[in-house]
Amino acid sequence: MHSLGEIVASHFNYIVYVAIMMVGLYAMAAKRNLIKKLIGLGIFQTSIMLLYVSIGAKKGATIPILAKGATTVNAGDYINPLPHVLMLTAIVVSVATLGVALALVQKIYKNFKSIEEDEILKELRR
Amino acid sequence: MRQSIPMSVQKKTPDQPTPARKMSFLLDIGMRFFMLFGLWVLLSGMLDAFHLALGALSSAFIILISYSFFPKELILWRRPSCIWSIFIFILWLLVEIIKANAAMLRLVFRKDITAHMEPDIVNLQTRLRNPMALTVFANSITLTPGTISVTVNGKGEFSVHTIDSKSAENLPGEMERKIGRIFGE
Amino acid sequence: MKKLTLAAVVIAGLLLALTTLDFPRWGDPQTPASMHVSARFIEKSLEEMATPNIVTAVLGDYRAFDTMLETIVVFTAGLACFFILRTRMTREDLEPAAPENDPLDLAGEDLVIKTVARTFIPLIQLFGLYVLAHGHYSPGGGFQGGVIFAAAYILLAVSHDMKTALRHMSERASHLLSAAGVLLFAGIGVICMTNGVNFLDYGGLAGILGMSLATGHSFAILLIESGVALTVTAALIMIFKLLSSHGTVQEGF
Amino acid sequence: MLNPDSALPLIALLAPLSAIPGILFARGPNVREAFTFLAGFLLLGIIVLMLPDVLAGNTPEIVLFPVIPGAPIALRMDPAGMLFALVASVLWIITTAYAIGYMRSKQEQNQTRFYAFFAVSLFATMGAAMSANLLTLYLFYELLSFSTYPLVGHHQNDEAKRGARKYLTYLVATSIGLALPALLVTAMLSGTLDFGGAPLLAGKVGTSAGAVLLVAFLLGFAKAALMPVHGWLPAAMVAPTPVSALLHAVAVVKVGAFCAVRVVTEVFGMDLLSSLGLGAIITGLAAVTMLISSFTALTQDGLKRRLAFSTIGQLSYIVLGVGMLNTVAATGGILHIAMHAFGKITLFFCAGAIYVATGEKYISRMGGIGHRMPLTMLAFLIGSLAIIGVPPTGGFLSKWLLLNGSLQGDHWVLAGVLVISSLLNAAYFLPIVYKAWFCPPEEAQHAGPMREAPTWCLVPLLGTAALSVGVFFYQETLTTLASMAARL
Amino acid sequence: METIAVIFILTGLLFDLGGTIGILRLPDVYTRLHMAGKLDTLGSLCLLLGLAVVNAIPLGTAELFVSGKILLILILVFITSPTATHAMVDAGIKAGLTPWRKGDMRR
Amino acid sequence: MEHLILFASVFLVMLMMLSLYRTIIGPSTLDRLMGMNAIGAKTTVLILLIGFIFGRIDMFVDIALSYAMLNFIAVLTASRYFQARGMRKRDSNLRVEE
Amino acid sequence: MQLPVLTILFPLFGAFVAVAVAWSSMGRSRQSVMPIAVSALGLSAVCAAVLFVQVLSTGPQTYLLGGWAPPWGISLSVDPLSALMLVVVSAGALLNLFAFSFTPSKWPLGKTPAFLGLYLLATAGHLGIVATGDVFNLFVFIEVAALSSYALLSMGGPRATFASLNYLLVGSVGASLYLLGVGYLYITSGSLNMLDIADILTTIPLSTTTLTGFVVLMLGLWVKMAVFPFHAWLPAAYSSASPAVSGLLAPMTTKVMAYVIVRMLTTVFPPDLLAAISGFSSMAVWLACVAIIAGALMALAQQDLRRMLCFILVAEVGYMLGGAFMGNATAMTGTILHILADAAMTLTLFLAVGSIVVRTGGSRIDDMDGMFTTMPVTMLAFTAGALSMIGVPPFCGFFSKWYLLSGALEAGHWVFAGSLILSSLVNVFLFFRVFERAFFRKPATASAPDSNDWYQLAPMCLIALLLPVIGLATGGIIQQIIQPALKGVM
Ligand code: NA
Ligand code: NA
Repeated sequence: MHSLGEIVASHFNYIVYVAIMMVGLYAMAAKRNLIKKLIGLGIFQTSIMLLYVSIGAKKGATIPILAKGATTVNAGDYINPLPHVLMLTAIVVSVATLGVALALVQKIYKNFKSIEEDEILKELRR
Repeated sequence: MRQSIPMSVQKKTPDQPTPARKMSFLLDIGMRFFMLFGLWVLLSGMLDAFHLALGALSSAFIILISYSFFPKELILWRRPSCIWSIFIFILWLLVEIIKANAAMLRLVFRKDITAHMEPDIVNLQTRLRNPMALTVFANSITLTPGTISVTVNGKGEFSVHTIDSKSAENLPGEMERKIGRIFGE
Repeated sequence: MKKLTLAAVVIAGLLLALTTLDFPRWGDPQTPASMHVSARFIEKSLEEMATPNIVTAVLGDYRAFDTMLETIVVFTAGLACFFILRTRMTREDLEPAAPENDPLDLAGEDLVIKTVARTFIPLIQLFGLYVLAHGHYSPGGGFQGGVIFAAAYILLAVSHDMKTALRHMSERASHLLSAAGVLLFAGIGVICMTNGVNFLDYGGLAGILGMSLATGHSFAILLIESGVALTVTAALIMIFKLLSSHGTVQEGF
Repeated sequence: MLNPDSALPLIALLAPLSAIPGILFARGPNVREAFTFLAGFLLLGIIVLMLPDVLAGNTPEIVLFPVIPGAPIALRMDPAGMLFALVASVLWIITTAYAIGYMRSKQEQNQTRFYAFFAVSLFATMGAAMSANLLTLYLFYELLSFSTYPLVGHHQNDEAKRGARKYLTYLVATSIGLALPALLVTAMLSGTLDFGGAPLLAGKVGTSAGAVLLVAFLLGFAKAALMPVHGWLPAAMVAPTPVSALLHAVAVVKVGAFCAVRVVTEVFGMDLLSSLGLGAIITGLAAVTMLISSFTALTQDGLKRRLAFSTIGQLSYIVLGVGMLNTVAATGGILHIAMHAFGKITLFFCAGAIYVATGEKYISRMGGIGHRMPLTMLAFLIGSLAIIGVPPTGGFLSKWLLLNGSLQGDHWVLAGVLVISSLLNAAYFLPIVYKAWFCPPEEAQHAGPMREAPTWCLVPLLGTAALSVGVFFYQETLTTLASMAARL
Repeated sequence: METIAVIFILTGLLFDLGGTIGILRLPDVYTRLHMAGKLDTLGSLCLLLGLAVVNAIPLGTAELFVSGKILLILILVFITSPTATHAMVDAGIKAGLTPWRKGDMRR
Repeated sequence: MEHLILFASVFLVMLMMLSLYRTIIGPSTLDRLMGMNAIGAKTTVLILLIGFIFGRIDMFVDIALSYAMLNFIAVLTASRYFQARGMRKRDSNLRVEE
Repeated sequence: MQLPVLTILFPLFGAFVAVAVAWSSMGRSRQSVMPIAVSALGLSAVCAAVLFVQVLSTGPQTYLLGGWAPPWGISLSVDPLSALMLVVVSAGALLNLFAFSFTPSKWPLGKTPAFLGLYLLATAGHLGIVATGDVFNLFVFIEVAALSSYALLSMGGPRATFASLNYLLVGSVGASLYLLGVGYLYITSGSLNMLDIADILTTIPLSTTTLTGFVVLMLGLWVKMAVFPFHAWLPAAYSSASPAVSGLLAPMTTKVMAYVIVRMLTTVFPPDLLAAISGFSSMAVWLACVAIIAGALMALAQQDLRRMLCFILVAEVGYMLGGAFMGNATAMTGTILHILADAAMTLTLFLAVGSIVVRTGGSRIDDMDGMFTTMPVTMLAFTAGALSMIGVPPFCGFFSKWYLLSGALEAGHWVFAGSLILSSLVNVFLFFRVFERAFFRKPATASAPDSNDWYQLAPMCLIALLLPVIGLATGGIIQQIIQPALKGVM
């Protein structure tokens, strides 16, 4: 078996992703401020993007843009473009979601004069 | 971004277009076009027909939608002599900037940092009126020793945040003169 | 309660981290992810669509449908923000009156910022177009170009004010442009269909335009990227206007 | 699939529904009720058309929707179903006539809704009678529960609400909570729910599982009103009398009893039940229900409530008959479906007629009413005799067979129960008749010139009374059907 | 050429270091902005210039184009950086954030 | 030269970490904004340095250019937002500090 | 043929064109937007129906978008089941829109085009989720559907806005978890095409990565489907939204997500996977039991008809979840049947309640007095939906429940069967509580019976009449649609 250190070294990207994800999840679950919740959501989504992008990494490969005048292309020379494509889409989606979320928060603020969940719930129960 | 530019251009020139005005207008556009096109070529680095055509189209398109944004002062062909003034000014400014930064660098590594400073906000009045000149002046103030421009208005009134009492002593002074020379004020 | 949440999150994290030990090592070039589908993208994209930027090739061609939907997501977000936030709809604020004074009046307080913004806006716009047009060769494309273009507009709104910004792009224009972008993208797909091939099969377009297959694909990617850029620009501007003016699309900042 | 012969059950099923468009869109009440009659005669005609075929030992069958493998929605006319369908369709016509008299003279609201749901209920009843499998039977059983709900609650007042609520609670809770699971388990064990083949559970269950299933079925089909799930029946008496008459003397309760018959004959089979020794459960439940309800009936002052408890008891005769697991008793039980129907409907009609004519609901206030409504009380007497089982009424035939069957199976206790119960029947009915005619004038609440209920009320009840007697003399068809059903 | 580049880069790093220490040590946001606005700007300028030179060493057309773009970034930074500083100070004053005076507490 | 580039990158990242202190601690929102701006200015250079490390500076220069632009616009927008909020708060006699 | 993509494209184009037309000539063409939306949905429904017939007669279709063969390109894959789902979604959206097409006057001023655009986008998103054969593309479709749903659901006052944000937070986490699961699958297989992944997974041994991916992906879908305890967003969002919106989304979203789960279980993941983590599937079934009971209990506590329906929906989600994870074909058949049945009966109920809300301004159960008198047609439709929910034959709710119960018995899961029975009984109580008020009490205010707007009542009556028809067609549905989908899997 490999030593723990080696495993951690070769899997650090995954450990980082999990750590970030949990930070985001915690923020979403524990914070009562709606904006902070949104930030938590953003962190959560970012962690998944990190995971994807790190899947695409290849040792000894460069960014997936063919060098000028390249004639023979070897798949090993370029990092995997697919995760980047997917994450570009995911980023756009998360930005769009953020936009809609901010719009909702603004509307909520207009209605309740607060973005604290507890106060809003108190108001709603009345 | 304007939807119907030809109309708005017409609106901006309500007088009858004289031939001279027309000529100057075309030259204006041409200068802008070549400025943008040059920028495109620099950015693109692709000199094939397709990309050059794209560049030409893009430049024209930008002129079409953003005609009104181009500061008139940037059109240098009106007064070629100012190029020399600009050159002088930039050199002078660089020296000043380096001086300023050297002073700041020294300050930063001082132990009793706050003892060597006495921040204040001072007001200035310049004779500059041209917005571009005022802008250059304001940014130059920000870049030079111990001063940051806070508010500027079209009447040439400045307020400046200084880090110690000496910093604002030379203002407006030489800087104003040099900038005035560029913009003919 | 917070401690409980924390404990739950930590436990979930540990579990998740444990499962990642099964993952391939970082940077391993022999993983299924690197070998299976992506290899073809890397090896064939230049030949099939004359596009050195493989990301653009995958985004704009192999997985163009995803990209179309992503554009639609942006379009949806713009529409959604409008639907959620927009208040007080009158005819005037949809089509603001023609400017009486110079819209780019430089006098007043924020002279420096206004002037700098004015200088840079056309340049930023040109750069946006450059990014859009060179997505085939460098990290760019419709989305990035659109964002930069929208940023130029935001710069205008921030350096001047919303009224000035609205004179340069009315609410109506941003709606129309954002719809036009997705229509352009999906329309290209449909035009391909008229040549008897499937939706978004750019070979159909190449046939119509009489281009070689790879050139046709490359050209089609540029077209759809333009659609993406249009929608992204317009929708981001729309969202910005709504959020910064609290839905009135009049003042703000 | 659709040859004209096997289509007959389907046509019979749809006949009651055919009245509904007419009822809903009719211009006036006369036209509306004409449609009901039309449908009734249509139904009866088709049933009669099928009768020779069934008597000849055929069973017209039709598969409508193959919803579940082994349990399609399918119709099948066998002798038991034919007996029930015949009785129900005959009585529907008569009840319609009665309803016209009753509803019009009481000036009831929402008569269109009444007739529409009446037709739907008949549809469900016919479906239950002709069900070719347990699933179809369950389907129509449930439909009947829900379609009679608006009829029970017809008056739309608080009392009606309470009655309807109780009615539905009992019926639906048991059918979903007990019958449906039992149905599912049966389906799982046997793979099919079809009637007409070998009993579904033959050889598939042991004693304890069988007992659980049996109880679940018997109580699950709570329309049979075995105790302790009988409470809905008296509560449902808030309905207008025609509803009580047809539905609670004929359709609803008989569907329950019919289900019990099906459970015994088709699901378990007499052989299985006797080999597992489960007959005692059925007869035990029935006997207890019979006695308790008869005693309870004695204490009731409301005429309709007394009739209701009487019904609970009489339904147990049917269950008891099939529960004794011999052909003779089973024939008696199945025949009692018909015989009790004629008698009990007569009694309900009479109760309604009294109410229409005098507004009287309570037995204690019916002294001397025989002088005022002699024909009605004559019919009441005949109905009572039919229930008690005195010749020459139909009730005698079924009870006789039941008694014979119990003796044949050496069920001495049950024979005793039957006799005691019949005596109790007499005890709670005959005093009414006696009081109606022979109470001392000073105690009589009613006197004076004869003033019967309207003709539309009177003629039907005389008709059913005549039928109660008539079936004694023209018993052959019914008895044949019953014995055919019992032999299956 | 290479030496010039190295000198530029090292100078740039020095200025950046100064700027960072400045924004950490100085007493309020305005004085910190003096550091960020000047030292960081000049630091970036030096670094960019150094990188432009580094890149231009092979002297091919493509490389010169790229160096040109780096110079473009330089010009951009040269103009926008003081503008941003000005904007922040302006915003602070207008929002009512009072400047630190001698003798005040550190903020 | 590679070593210098690498050194410069690491050095810049270190400085960014230090600036992050301002961003997180503040104390005023404007301090955070300034911290962000300082990081952003260094990021522009860092992107170029990464380009050198990857040997694809021709690609990364575009990214750096767009980053510089967007950073400027973002800082401008944020400071305008800060200003607008501060003016609103001042109107309602509230403290500006966080 | 191009039908698979056309089914999705029509509503998409409808949305773009609606927005473009509305803004290209304000005021004048406001009226033309509704016809655009209706015809877009109508065309989509026609395409779906024709596609359904085609697929039934000639077998499943795979549509290669961009002409790229899988696994490189994105493909739509339509089998009888997904074709039927397409019909259900598009026809449901059309009927709902038709039924509420008279309400724009109650919508915010000037927002009708945006509303219709979002409506069409939401529909297209759900259609795409059903049709796509690519796991990542499914994520994007989920987001198209979700974003438009968030916006639509926010219409209906402060409470709706807050509920909608809550939904956004939860829904985004759900979608992200799904995306994470897709990432795990991608790590294992290197592919995004469903069939390709399935092929690869059968050739390699089950790994921790695959199993974790499966679990995470399922968790994500559960959140989107409102499985207890991730259900809280559903009642909040659907009960406060405008009736036209809840009428669209309540029948659609949870069912489409349940369909995705079924699809994943039957086509993507290998059959031995569930056996390898039997603990997970048994947990899922237990969770389903809890969901059913909890949904029923919470429904009991509601004073508002729409909220009550929403909690019943939570219980229904439990039905579908339990059946999907029961592990036998009968239960899976029940789940699929229940997806169809629940879509139809939820649509009926929400259309009816929506009409009540539009007419009376609320849906408090206390305000239901005399509803049978004031809105007889609506209440009849409501009754049909209610009977189906209770599970009365021949309404479709009975037959799906029958299969679910049979499946539970087959698996020996008595608790699940018991929960189903119990929830049916609770449903009786819930609905008859409403009926008693509506039937036995006098209407509070004397008002004319149902309005005569046939376009408001017709969709409701149509779908109510369909309930028994679907039920009686169960045999055909199973034979033609479900058995092919489950062939070789279970
Ligand atoms: Na993109
Ligand atoms: Na239910």
